[in-house]
Amino acid sequence: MLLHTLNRSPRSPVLDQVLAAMGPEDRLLLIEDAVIGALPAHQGRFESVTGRVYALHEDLASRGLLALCDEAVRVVDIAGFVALTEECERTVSWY
Amino acid sequence: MLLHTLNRSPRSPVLDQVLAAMGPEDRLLLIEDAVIGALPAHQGRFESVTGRVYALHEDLASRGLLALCDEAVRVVDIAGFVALTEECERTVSWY
Amino acid sequence: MRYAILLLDAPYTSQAAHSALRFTRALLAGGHVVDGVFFYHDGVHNAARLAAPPQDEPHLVDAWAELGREHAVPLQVCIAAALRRGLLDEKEAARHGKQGFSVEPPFELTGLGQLVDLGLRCDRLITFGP
Amino acid sequence: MRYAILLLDAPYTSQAAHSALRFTRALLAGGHVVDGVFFYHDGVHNAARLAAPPQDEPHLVDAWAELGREHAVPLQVCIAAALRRGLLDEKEAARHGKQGFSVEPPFELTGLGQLVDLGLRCDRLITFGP
Amino acid sequence: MQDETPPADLLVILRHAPHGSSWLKEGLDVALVAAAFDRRVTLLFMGEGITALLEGQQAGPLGQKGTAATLAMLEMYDIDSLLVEERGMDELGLTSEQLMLPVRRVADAEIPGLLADHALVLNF
Amino acid sequence: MQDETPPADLLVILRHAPHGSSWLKEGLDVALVAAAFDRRVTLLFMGEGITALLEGQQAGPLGQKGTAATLAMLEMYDIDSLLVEERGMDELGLTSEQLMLPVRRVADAEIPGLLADHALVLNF
Repeated sequence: MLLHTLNRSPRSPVLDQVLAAMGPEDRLLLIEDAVIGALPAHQGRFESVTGRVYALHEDLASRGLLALCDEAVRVVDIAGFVALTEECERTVSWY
Repeated sequence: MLLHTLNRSPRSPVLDQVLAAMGPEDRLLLIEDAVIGALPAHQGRFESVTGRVYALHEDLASRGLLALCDEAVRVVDIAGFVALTEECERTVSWY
Repeated sequence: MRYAILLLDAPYTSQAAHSALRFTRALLAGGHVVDGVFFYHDGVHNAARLAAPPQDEPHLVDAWAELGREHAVPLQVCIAAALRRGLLDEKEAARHGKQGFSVEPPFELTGLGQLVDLGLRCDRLITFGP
Repeated sequence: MRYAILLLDAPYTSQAAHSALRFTRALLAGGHVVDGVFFYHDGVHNAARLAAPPQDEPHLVDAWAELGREHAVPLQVCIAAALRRGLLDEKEAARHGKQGFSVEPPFELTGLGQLVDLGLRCDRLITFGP
Repeated sequence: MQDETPPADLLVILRHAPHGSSWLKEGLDVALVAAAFDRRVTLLFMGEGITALLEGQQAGPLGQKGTAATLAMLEMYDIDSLLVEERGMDELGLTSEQLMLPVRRVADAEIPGLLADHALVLNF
Repeated sequence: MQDETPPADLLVILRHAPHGSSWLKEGLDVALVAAAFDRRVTLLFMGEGITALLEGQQAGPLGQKGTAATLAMLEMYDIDSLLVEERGMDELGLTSEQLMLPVRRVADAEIPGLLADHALVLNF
């Protein structure tokens, strides 16, 4: 099981690349500009990986997105980010 | 009449922005990574501005794309780029 | 016509600086006047006097300096964007208590007002982004 | 576990450096070992000793240096990526005939082989890109 | 409003989100400087740039200031022409009520005219 | 081929076109250094990174070297596992015959396995 991080908005073609690269157990963590992907309007883009999408609390909070975050997205803080990298065998970053 | 320059690949959402911003007479010049958009496979993305799309000769040549360029795309060199900026009232760059 | 150039990315990271340099040379070759090249965002790295690119690659910092000197084109570097990126001339280095400096003439640190002024004064402003 | 960090963008230009610094601090707080932070591509600008960001913004260069010293974390800067971007330590400045230098300890210029070595030796390599 | 007054001097297009990069801050800085020099400025928020206007933004976890405080000062600089791309709002699923400042929504069809009507257009 | 030999140590993913940025060059440099240190390296070209393999590339107009010469040297470094994303080939409308080196096309479904099989994955 791998962890993938993404820091680009859901309109970026990089999202297509990470989705193509994700295995059936892999997890996706949205950080930086990618947390815009946690908005309900964007959940269609993450259909193939629903339930395995995480977003960084601090990046949601600084952007005013915490209250707008879709409930299908799991919110983790920086310690949770560290924990994800421990649990997953490897981390691949997409930017 | 404005000139728009684009230096991102046709898969970038920036292309949607420049297409939205182009007036009916405006021209689009593809430079740097955007010259990949001159490939025949990508011409569907430029349907709304066909005949007003230019690509920079030197950037096509260095990438091995000169012979692959679609015939609907007008190829100009750097002097042609200068001429376009003279003819157009203003240049807006999209990146 | 009177042109101004706005350059927003560093050499070597993207092609923007190469494109801007070639375009500026083509303007001068075509008889146009270039009222200034303004370096903003990561474009301020074009003024890095310590840049030591490989011998077989174009030296963008030297090329800008030569163009600026030979054609009397002002090379204006946004001071706020430069300071946070480690680009200081002797005066700013002294003001910030730093030993050594990373920007020298013909590049000059200046305010953003110069960009607005250039853009509204010239017939054409052409931007090169990353 | 043993971690390595790869940082690929400059401070202030993108958030990558901020994320990498916070993540590295969280690793150390969690009891992990950080075998090295490797600065590549525009990440080399994190070593810019002349950086003078506004007082009310975090000073990333100083923060990395402090982290490196306090926790004995090697701060390895790719020498090839650094030279072309104007980041030279005293030794490289002398070798290239430049007056002044822009990188100082605890940052160290090193080869790309260190990145491969770090990546294969550690349990986890985490990359922060622009 | 916009339609009845003469066009402003400078159109600044803001396409980047806050915190993730310095583009938004550096674009706003140009707008503020122009306004300080008595130039009339229009701001157009496109794509993710629209999220710059979201209510409830905070400093980043390292104390990064962000841009919300700068936006709150725009009125002091007499920058009151804030336009947002309608399509961008729809793609984000946002409504004007969720934004911290009053804005005018512009349809795709209006954008070419905006670019044509300003003496200088800067894209960030 | 790929399936019969033990997995390589390092997977380098190349997603950027030549000349437009330094990403491709800097990604290839990592691959070459790893190979020089006797590490087994796989290259995966995705998206516009595939255009790095186009025939007929030249130096840039200021004499920028580009990356074609580096790619031509890969065999000397025993880097012979060159994979290209099938979907990217189709989107570009390119065929393997237009590429300067022999490659293996990989379908989307194979990519997760590639990432799982390499001890280290670096994305450029």
